[in-house]
Amino acid sequence: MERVSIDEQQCKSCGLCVSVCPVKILIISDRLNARGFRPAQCTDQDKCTSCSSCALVCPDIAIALYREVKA
Amino acid sequence: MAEEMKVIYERPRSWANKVTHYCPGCTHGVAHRLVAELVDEMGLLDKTIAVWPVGCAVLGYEYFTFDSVEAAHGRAPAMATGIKVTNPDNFVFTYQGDGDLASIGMAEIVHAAARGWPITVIFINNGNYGMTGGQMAPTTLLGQKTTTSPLGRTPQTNGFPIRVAEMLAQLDGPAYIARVSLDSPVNIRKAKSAMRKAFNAQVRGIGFSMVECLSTCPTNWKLTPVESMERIRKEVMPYFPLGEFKVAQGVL
Amino acid sequence: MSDKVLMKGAEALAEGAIQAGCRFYFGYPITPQNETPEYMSRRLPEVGGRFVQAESEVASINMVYGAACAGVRVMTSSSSPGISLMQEGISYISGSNVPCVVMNAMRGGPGLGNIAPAQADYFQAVKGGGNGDYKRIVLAPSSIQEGVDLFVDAFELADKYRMVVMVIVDGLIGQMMEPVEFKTKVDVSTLKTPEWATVGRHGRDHANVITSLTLDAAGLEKWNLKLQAKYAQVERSESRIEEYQMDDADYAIIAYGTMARIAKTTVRVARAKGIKLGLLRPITVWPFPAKQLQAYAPKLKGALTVELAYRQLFEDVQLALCGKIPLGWFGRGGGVVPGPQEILAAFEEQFGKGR
Amino acid sequence: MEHNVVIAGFGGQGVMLIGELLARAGMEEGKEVTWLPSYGPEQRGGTANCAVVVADEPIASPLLTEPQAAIVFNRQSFDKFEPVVEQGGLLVVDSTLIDKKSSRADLDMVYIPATDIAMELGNSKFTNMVLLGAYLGKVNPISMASVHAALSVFLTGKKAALIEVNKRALQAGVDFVNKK
Repeated sequence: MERVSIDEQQCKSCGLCVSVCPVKILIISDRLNARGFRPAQCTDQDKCTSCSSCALVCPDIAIALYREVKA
Repeated sequence: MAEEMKVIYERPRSWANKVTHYCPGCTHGVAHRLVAELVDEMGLLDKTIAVWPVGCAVLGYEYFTFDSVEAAHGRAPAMATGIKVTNPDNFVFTYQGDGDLASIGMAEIVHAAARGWPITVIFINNGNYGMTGGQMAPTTLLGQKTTTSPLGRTPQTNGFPIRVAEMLAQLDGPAYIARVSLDSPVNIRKAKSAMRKAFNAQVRGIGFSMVECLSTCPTNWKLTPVESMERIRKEVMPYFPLGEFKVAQGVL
Repeated sequence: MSDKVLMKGAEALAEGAIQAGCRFYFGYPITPQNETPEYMSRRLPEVGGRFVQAESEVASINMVYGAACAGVRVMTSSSSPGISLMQEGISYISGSNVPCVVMNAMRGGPGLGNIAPAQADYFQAVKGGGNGDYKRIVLAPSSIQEGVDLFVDAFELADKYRMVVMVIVDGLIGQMMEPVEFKTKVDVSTLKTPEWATVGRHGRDHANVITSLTLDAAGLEKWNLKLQAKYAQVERSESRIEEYQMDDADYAIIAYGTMARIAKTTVRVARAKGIKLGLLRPITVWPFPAKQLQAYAPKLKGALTVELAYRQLFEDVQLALCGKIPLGWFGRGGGVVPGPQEILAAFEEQFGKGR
Repeated sequence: MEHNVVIAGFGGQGVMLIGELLARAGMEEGKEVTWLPSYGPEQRGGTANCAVVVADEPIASPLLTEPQAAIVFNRQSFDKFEPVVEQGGLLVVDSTLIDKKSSRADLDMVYIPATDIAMELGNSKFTNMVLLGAYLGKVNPISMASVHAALSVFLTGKKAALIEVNKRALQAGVDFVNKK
């Protein structure tokens, strides 16, 4: 399961998450969503540190964050 | 693989999960999200009534799952007063922009603050009238170009920007007044903690509270969302310093 | 002795509102109705209500708007210039379909004018004032007792139709004293919070939203048609008129409020002189009792509209009766109140000696 | 039957009070009454007047443009109301303060040195009661007993001690017009 889950339909491609990610794993994708925006995309789920910066700056509440816990 | 996923961040329950009408990168969405998170975390969903302004947030009620009313331009504090008086146990907040709160609604906000009754105000300061196309606001900085100050705001013709937080903090009525910024993850965290204090000031019955949020308007500022965040830090914060201007006893 | 008490109009009407279940009042001082907020500030806390002195009439009406959204019985009062400032809120309240009561103690205008009795806010009350296609029910008592009784109706009608009900009086009714009896006492504990009210969800499965905003034109037209249907229903059901000495009348005076009361004496004086004059007094000026007026038309040789304004009420009389009977008009403005003889003289000038 | 009267003088002379007393007494008798003050800036410091109607039938106009009677406490009020009292009506004048005589032949005139009489009773403040007494001695819209009963509504607590002297002032007014 993804650590960084981006709701592509909610994303407006503002790029704020890309600018704040300390490990640089977010990019603006080449795809278009249904409303014509190119959504943000995570390039390397395993590198996510769960710092939450992307979710904090996202004005569209498009990002959810998860972390594995050992059972 | 016996691995479970722990939630680090998910959408708040108070959020109606619709795509907002705000422009890409506009920090209205951030302020909305903080409100929704706090309503969830503080268990206020059933008691909340939001009062929405005229301005970009006019459709704010579309995006939340609590009760809402839509005020006339600038009158949200008066309407909130009417609502709070009828049901004092409810949680009542207004959400207002700088034209709404600091221009046409200046009388209403000052007197609501002076009465000091426990209502909470989320004040979005983005230095212009966003919805109507970027005209000059009471908070527009000197030199800032807008559609009604095309050569830049000058004190001779347009007067000076109003520091609302400092002004209201002079009154005895308010319990909590702060200015925060929505420009970065760290400041957004601080903004949320200020809003929590503001909400608490009402929930604990201490008094009136307001959080002024330095916000962006990438479309009318004609900057990218990322550049807009930088502008807050470089140009806006020097005139509108962040901080808590009034913290009454018991606010936490 | 009966249960009558001698009270000033402005105070009696306030008590009437409280007896009608009003528990919230928001207002701003203006002469000649200051006794109303003063009385409310004393009395409302005694009955578990709240009085708030707002920073302006603009704020008052928007506080009323907020309280109205909570589904409580709420009112404000003011006088002409203050009512002008409230038009914004009245339009929003109307557009949002929530109920409230507004009292206007009309005074001389335009502008600051004076504080003498006038009826020059008739158009503002019944035709417009604020923006948009909306109507309010407008009640026009001509005595303190009637005002007190009508306040009960005002709150009932406001709740029933979810609309603004305006009670129009003037300084004369507000400042005079008459014996008054409070016949109806509404038990507020029996008033239920409406299901549409914004009082917090408290377990409700959906959010209530109250707004007058509909961006989509087709949607707003649909909403307007709904409002229009409601107004048509009110016009069919709620118009009221008092008929005084009309059984054998050849002529009628048409007047409302204070002016009607003075014209009643004119009717008595005229009848003593052998003129068969009667009085038709609209109690609701919106909905205007046009049908009731029209029913009298075949029996009448003419009608004189009398008002403390310049051809405002007269316009509605014309709409109802034009071409049916000869119509005359007499009015004084600026706060001048004509006496019964002056009205009779105007009648005789326009209709001869009435024989 | 309808009685109406305008009561006029300076603010502070108790003009409004005797008007209200008359209205209250009428109400105690189960009659229809109205009390209408002139109001506004002129009420503060200047002249004050009120119109009182007492009737058996519902009252039409509370506004008196041609009153049946007027009680005037000062010269300005005399000048304002003497011309408008209806034909054959009554004018009660405090002759201590007003030296003018009416030129109208049709009026029933009472010139009573009300302030002097009040002073004899101990205080010029009772002038209003003396004048009301003179009016009541001439016309009888209500009984003196009802006026006495209404007095006890106004004069309560410490002021209750003043009821007796007010009654004497009323009677002095009645006696003055009856002696004539």
